[in-house]
Amino acid sequence: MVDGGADANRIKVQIQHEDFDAAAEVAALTKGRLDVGAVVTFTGLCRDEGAKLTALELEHYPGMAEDEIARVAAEAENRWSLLGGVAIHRYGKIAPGENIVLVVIASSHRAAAFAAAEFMMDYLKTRAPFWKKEHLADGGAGDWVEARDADDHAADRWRKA
Amino acid sequence: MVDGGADANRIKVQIQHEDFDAAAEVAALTKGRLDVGAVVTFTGLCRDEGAKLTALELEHYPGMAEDEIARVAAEAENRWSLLGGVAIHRYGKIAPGENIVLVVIASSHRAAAFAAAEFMMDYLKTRAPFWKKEHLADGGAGDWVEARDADDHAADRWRKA
Amino acid sequence: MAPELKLSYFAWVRERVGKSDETLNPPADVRTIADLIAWLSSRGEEYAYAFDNPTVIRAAMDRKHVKQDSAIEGAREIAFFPPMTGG
Amino acid sequence: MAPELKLSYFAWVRERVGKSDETLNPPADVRTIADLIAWLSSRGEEYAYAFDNPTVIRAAMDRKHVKQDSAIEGAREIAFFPPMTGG
Repeated sequence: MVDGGADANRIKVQIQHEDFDAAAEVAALTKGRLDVGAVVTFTGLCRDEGAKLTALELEHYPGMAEDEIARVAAEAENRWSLLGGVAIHRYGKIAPGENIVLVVIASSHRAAAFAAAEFMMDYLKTRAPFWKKEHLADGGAGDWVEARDADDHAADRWRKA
Repeated sequence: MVDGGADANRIKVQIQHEDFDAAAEVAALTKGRLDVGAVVTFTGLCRDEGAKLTALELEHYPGMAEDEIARVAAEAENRWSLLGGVAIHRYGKIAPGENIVLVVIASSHRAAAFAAAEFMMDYLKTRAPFWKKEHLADGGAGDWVEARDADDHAADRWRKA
Repeated sequence: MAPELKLSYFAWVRERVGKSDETLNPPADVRTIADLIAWLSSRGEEYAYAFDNPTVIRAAMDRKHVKQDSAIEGAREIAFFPPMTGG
Repeated sequence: MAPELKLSYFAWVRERVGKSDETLNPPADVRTIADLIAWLSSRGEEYAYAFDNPTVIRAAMDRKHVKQDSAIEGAREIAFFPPMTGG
């Protein structure tokens, strides 16, 4: 068993415009490790909403975006027994079919990996300072995407748990 | 939006000895699609249990393994609005650090993708006819891995939902 | 003549029985999976050992999970195995 | 002299205010986030428009989420924005 030390088990957080490579992130997390039994990967992609959109523009609050996702990550590390993870959120103009967000969680067991990954996404959705503006296919000015009550409810679930 | 027809939204099931390429499966599921907003990937790996094991030997019931995972997949397609998926389970001798099982679920929204992927894994654990035998590092004859009550409870959760 | 029935064994059930499959003709009064387990157990030490604790034994009929009180009439293949540990 | 406070605006709050940030010196009786919203709203139409419906406005103080009844004393940077839609 390769022991990468305490830091190897921490969740890495990155905010970037560039695309990410989910497979490379998973490979880096599991490389040389024989204690990882479960890896859950969530990829969020830009949808075209039935050909309505040509892009989403993601605005973010630099500095706070990293800090807030790191706080969510620290909470996940605290709640579950994890062996590492990655959270990457893109900003800027993103076309339908492109990646927006990546969360990878490695653990010995699947229940912790699933729970931590879903928790990260639910919290990130409602707490990370990102806002999406639509670019419309018809050339018109798009709206800011409205926050969904379902996302608040999804995040609230974890308080009762 | 590329419409691959009804079959493009079905979950593909494969039982094989060979390793799988999770990234290639995800790429195939999302290629050319602009309606996928969420992809959840679960990879189950062989652990060495603190250097105790040199391998796991996975025995399976050919024919029934495919059928049973296909039944679990059909149930997931029925319960959630999915845009495609893959379930691959390996058999034979698998070394620590190697892949055992892959479940990928694509959906418009993350809640369905997470739920369907976790449901697939919980059901697959307790219903798919696979059995693991340990190969011990000290050369001794290993035991058959015992079924965990936690897995039965995980599967039972979905009945109440 | 009783119909032929293929029996398959997996994991430690297979190891204890000493074979992975066989074709047998159970008598007519063997009507359920539980009857079949009892009948097999009477056929020799290896079966008695394999079916030592019938409550942990799982069964599949024609590749579908069945309970031990299920009728076996019409079955072509019945498999016995311990609780599954895949995934 | 009142201490300088950096204010940042994001998404449609930024668009309505017409700038992404500015440095202001709120009067001493502006003690909470809610006070700050009320004071800003009194400074011009663009602010009144941005803070039209204060209940939907979210705030962060020195890059941490805060409620509108939070005291702003000691803050260096306060940001206003709509509910987040990342992920």
